Amino acid sequence: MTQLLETRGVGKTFGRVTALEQMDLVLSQGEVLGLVGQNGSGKSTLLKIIGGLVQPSSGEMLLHGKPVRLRSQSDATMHGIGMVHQEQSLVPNLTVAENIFLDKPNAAKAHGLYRWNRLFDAAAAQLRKIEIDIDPRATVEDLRFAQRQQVELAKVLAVEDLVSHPPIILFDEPTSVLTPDEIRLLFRQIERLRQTAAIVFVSHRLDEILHISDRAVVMTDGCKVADEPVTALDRESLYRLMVGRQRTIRAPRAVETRPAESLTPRLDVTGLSTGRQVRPATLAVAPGEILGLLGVQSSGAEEFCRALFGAEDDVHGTIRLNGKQISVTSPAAAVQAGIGYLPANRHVEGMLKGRTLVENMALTFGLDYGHRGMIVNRRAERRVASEWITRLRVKTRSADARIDDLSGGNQQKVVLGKWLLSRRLQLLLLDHPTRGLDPGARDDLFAVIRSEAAKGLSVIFIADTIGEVLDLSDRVIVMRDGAMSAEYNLNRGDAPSEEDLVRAMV
Amino acid sequence: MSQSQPADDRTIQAKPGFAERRAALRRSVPLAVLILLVGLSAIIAPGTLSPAALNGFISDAAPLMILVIGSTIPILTGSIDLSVAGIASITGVMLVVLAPIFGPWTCIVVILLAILFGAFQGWLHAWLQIPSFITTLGTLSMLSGLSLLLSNATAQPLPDSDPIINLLGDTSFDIPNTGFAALALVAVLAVVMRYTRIGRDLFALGAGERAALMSGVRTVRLRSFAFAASAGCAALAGLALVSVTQFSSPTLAGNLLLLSIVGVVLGGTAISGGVGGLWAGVIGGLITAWLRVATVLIGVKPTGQYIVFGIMALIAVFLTTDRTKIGIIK
Amino acid sequence: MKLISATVAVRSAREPDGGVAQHLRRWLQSLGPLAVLIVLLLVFEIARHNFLTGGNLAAIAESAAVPVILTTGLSFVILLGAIDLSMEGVMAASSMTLSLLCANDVNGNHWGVWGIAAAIGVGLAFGLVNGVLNTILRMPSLIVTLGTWFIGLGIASILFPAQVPTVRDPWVLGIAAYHIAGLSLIVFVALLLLLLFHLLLHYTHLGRMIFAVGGAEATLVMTGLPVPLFKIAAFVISGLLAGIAGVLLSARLGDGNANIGDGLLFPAVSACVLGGTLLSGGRGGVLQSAIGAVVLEVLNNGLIQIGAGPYVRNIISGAVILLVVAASGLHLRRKLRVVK
Amino acid sequence: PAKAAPKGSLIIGIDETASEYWAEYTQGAQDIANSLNAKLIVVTSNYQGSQLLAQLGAIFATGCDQCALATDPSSNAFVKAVVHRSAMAEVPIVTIWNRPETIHPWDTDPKYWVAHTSFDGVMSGYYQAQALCKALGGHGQIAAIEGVPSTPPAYQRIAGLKKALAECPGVTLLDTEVGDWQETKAQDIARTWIARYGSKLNGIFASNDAMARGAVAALREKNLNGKIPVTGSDGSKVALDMVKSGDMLVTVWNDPVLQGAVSIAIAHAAAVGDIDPAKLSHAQRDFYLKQEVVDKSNVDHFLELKAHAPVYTYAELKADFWKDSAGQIPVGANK
Ligand SMILES: Nc1ncnc2c1ncn2[C@@H]1O[C@H](COP(=O)(O)OP(=O)(O)OP(=O)(O)O)[C@@H](O)[C@H]1O
Ligand SMILES: Nc1ncnc2c1ncn2[C@@H]1O[C@H](COP(=O)(O)OP(=O)(O)OP(=O)(O)O)[C@@H](O)[C@H]1O
Ligand SMILES: [Mg+2]
Ligand SMILES: [Mg+2]
Repeated sequence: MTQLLETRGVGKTFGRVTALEQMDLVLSQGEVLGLVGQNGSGKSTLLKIIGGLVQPSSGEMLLHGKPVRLRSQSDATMHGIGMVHQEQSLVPNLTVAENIFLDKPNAAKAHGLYRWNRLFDAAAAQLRKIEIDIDPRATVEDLRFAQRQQVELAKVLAVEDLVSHPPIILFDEPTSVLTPDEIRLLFRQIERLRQTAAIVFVSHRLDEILHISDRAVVMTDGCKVADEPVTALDRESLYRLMVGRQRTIRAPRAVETRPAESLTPRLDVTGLSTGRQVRPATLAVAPGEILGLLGVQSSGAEEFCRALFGAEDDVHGTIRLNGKQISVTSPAAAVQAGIGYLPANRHVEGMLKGRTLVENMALTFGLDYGHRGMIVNRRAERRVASEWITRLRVKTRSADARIDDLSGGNQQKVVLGKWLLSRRLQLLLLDHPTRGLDPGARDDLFAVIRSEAAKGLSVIFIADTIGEVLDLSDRVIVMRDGAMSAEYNLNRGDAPSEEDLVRAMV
Repeated sequence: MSQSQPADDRTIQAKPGFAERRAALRRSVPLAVLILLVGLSAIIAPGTLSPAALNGFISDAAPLMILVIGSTIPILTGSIDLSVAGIASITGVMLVVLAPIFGPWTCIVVILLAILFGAFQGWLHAWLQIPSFITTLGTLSMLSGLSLLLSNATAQPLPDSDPIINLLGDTSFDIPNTGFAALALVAVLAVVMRYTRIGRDLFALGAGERAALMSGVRTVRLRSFAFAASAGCAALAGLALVSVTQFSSPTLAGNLLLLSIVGVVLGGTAISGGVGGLWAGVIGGLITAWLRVATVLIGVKPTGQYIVFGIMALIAVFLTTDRTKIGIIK
Repeated sequence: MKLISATVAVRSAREPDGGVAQHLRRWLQSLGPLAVLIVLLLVFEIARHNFLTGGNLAAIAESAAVPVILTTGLSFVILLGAIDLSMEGVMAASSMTLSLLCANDVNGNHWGVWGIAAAIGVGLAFGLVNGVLNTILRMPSLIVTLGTWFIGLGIASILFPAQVPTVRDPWVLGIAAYHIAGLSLIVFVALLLLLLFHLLLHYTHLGRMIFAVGGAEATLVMTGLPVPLFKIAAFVISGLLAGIAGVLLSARLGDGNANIGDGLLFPAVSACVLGGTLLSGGRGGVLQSAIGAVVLEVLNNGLIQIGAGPYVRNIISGAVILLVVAASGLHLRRKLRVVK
Repeated sequence: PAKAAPKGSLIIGIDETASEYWAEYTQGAQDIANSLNAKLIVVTSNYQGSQLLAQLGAIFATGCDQCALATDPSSNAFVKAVVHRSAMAEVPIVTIWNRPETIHPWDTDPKYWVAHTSFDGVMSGYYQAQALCKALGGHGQIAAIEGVPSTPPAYQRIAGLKKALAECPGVTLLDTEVGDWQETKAQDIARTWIARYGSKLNGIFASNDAMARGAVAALREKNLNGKIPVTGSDGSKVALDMVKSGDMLVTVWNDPVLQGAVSIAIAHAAAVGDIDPAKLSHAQRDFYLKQEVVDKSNVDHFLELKAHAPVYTYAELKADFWKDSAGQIPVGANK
């Protein structure tokens, strides 16, 4: 195996935060490197340094044995380094072809003039290379999410043609937003590239790491703590290396503690449908119950939750909360009724950017801690928010830090804290709550949700993986094409196998 | 969870960090600029700080300040209200038109009408999802046409017995009452902004509208409130203006629109929303009012007044804009 | 691959269908303003039978020429998601420069074509200053261009000699006086500029990148593209075209006038939005904006023709702008849509 | 730069700087200042009354001994406030152009509002329309471009036009549009008319010279300049040139230099006690200045006057401030 890239003692500090320390890493041709670590351990920072997006504070990088300084992403591209971001980095109002060549020179746009047909042809060739059928003339924002993800991939893989030597491709949590089919496609590309390129693959799903990588590197607090071939690892050992403690196995909750059969259900939905997706759906959730919703993309699970939260247009059907019919015309109305929603897209729908943790957490229910629920009491809000920050183990410098400065997993915990802060929350809808969370943080999160449920909070939960659903839920409902296709009550020992669930989903 | 880790590395510091202290410093820049300006003018023209001069300044600055405070509120949410000067102008016209009907209550009625109008236009903008810039540009055009139509394009004397106008035009403790009106307005709005959910929601809307919406903020209602507040302030500014002129005119507030935008920005409120506040509006209004007369104070030739005003405004904005909180500057 | 199939996907709730329908809808949407234009023409023709005469259409073309140039320039800045308010000041400064440098009745200058170049250069310089202040000093464009608006007016009033400078330069006057097919050169200059800048926007790297900045500025910065240059270029184009507009208006008037741009800014902004060049950036283009400008001129001309007084005209045109913008955005209304 | 206004300063308030009219007005005031060895302070309102008020406030802030103010209050609405502000500072004031019908120097702050002076807009409009009537041989159709409607000269001049047309029944008014005193707006309006009325349009009445220039420019686009008569008012240099070249029929000579000199001189006289406002007659406190019609026959005289304006001195004017008065402003003129 030829060595392509080496980092020597690379470090990065942001103000007083050390994101990365003394990182020595070697990337070789023909190898997939799996990178794991807790939230905020510096994985993204490392990738961004290699990808030219961030300048290291110390250390050096060697490309083919020669030191390099990468000044920008396009600089890295010119050196054959491509990076797939978790958040898509396409320009929505440009065409597919332009996006593919955004960071690369091409004869079709030499001298600053566009020869559109040649550009489209070149893009079509790139798309063909990875067997994708997308019109290079299409505007990116007109594409479906999955198609956009494919364009993103095509854009990165086009660096292959740019350099004569093997390219380096970096993937930062690419799978957390993909469907099984898309993941399969991605892995096929990785398999194809494996021979000719060096690949770094970041994921919080240890199974994926074990499946696709040749070597796993574990990071903690900006340092490398392990670097081993995956053959020497299994899920448990990887988890231990990462989290530094034993994995908690789901303790099946005693059936009798569940008030599942109480007379009035917490939530009772009949004939709920949206203009877009959900066929009339009918279900009930008991107080303190955790209901898992499963379904492939466009199964309607997400629309169902958003409809319950008043965030969908054209919603029909009746919703009863604690037996009383409510009209959820807007998120505000839902909140009023005691329904909370943790969005899948926290950057846009969850966080108030540029605001502190306290401000974020106190936004919705802070007033409950005020005088007579009318007048704001900042001190009380701050105290409660701080309590939750501790309880959720948010890794932060201070409760007054800006939420933007937290790593993704910690941001998610803050957004969750906004809802848990409430004293009158009846129902919490969790839309892919573990997205981007490291396994340890996920366990923390599950523990908190379980304890809140034990106090009577009802939860509807759309999971990232089937494993999660089985881990957390009392009951699982599988959705397909906007309708419910199967139901399993886990507490009754009615545990389905993963195969059963997959069959019900597709 | 039984094996919970010691939370040593995750403890929360209570002490404000370097970043917070720097932010606090940044926030005080507009005030520093104001003090600097006042200090300079006191050196250049010592008489400017005499009580009589200050009173004159207050009575000239009050309408502008009220307008700036009002405009700040929609801007905090990331919208903009271009109709404020139009509302201020039509206020005077309505006062004359409605006086025969409502007698001593005319001012109240006019302010309520303005608030209603503002709420309606905020609703129009938020519910129909038309950009505020174009909504209020459209209503500005309609308002100016309407006030010309209603007044037949002439200046008319106010009914001289209107109690509120007389009150505003009067002085207490030798200080113009319009100054007190501005203060009272700030006090009321400050309480609303600081101690009710409205203030918090306004800032949330400016910081990230989708996130605010998904956190239960009633955006349409809130926008209506924001525009109602700015229209109400504009009407009050109009009343303050006519209490000085004693005449109404369809073009009374003329170019105060541009000055009010300058004022909002000079106070440190970000045009993109989410950053700033009422206090910023007060300071911005005062700086702008001062800039407006600065050219005369320092004796700039009349032909140079525009340029000097433009350059001074740019320098002041350069000093007072807090760029750290705004990612992309449009 | 069992374990992989065990993942469940996440999507943002609203997804475009990505099919032909989407393209069709987008295409139809861009025709909306054109439809408004046709409807207006028909309405006025029905109301007054001699509306669609060659003479009146030529009059509309003459009135629309300069607004079209202004919206073309402004569109570049609006595509960025920024705004340029300085055009009235720029036109004042460029008009004064032109009338004092070309042959005139106030001083002995007769720079001829160089005078025209200098006046356009003034516009360019304003654009450059706007762009630099906005991108390098990181000041919001709204306030920067508000400041330079005042500065432009100020330059005009400093330059203003004791009396209105009348232009005597035959070249300058010729721009307005020379007619082809009943239309002055100004109309053809406007069409030429429109075409030129349309091509620039669609067939050059610069144009496409200006378009892209409005779509995803952060992405472009991250990619390492020289975004500040693109932004400055957009402001320069806007200033340049405002400078040209100042020259053309002076040529048409035959003198230098510090109020030459009065009242042109807000209609220009409205025209852009009417045409579909949204203030949020990244949408529309110069052709769309130009249609918006023509719509406003037709409206104005038509309202004069049917004898609506100036006040009523204000009310009606405000209402029409609101109606059209509301109607054209109605199908986009969503609970979660953010419009500022 | 001097800050506190020195004793005996003359202050004038003008609407804009980039205008021939206001430059000449300033020149007249400057002549008086020179003859008195006094300082002339110029404030510019840019047609914004609130701006004028604020700037005057800044000047008065430092106190102003024996100062005098002559200003256009920018619109009727601000007259009372400007007068009052001046009175508070004990500075005698003479207003020009704008005065609401209901208030006069003798009934509003009479001690400090010395006088108001203007040009007779009705007369001006009347002269222009008469000339049009004559040029059209008593038959034809004309259209009129009005100034900013809320200003007295704007509606007065249109009133004068109507008065003249009543005496000239063969000429009818096709259309009236508001051009806001602006050249470019007038040009657009005239262009629209030419397209709409074609040969039906026989003459254009513009309420001032700037708008007349705009109308002529629009006619020039169709090579109609000189063929369709255009009238204006003010007597600006360009208008005189156009009268001479035949592009314009007539303009009305309002002498801004004289206006500047007379208005500030009267204010100064009151400031130093040369006149006592209380002893002045109504005709002396609210008067028109003379104006004259300029047509091809006498245009050379006025061009000469333009090139070599007389230099006014305070001593000279003091002999009789009202030498060039055209009489008291009649009741109802500012309605
Ligand atoms: N621009 C920045 N400013 C301040 N702190 C930063 C910045 N970027 C990263 N950090 C900090 O550096 C640390 C490492 O962050 P990084 O994003 O690399 O973690 P990660 O391993 O990718 O986490 P996750 O698993 O959540 O994606 C975190 O503590 C983060 O808060
Ligand atoms: N320009 C910036 N200024 C401040 N902080 C930044 C900046 N860019 C990134 N960060 C911070 O760096 C950290 C890493 O960002 P990144 O986008 O990699 O998210 P992440 O931790 O990987 O989360 P996710 O799992 O959602 O991807 C976050 O804490 C983010 O807030
Ligand atoms: Mg990361
Ligand atoms: Mg992450």
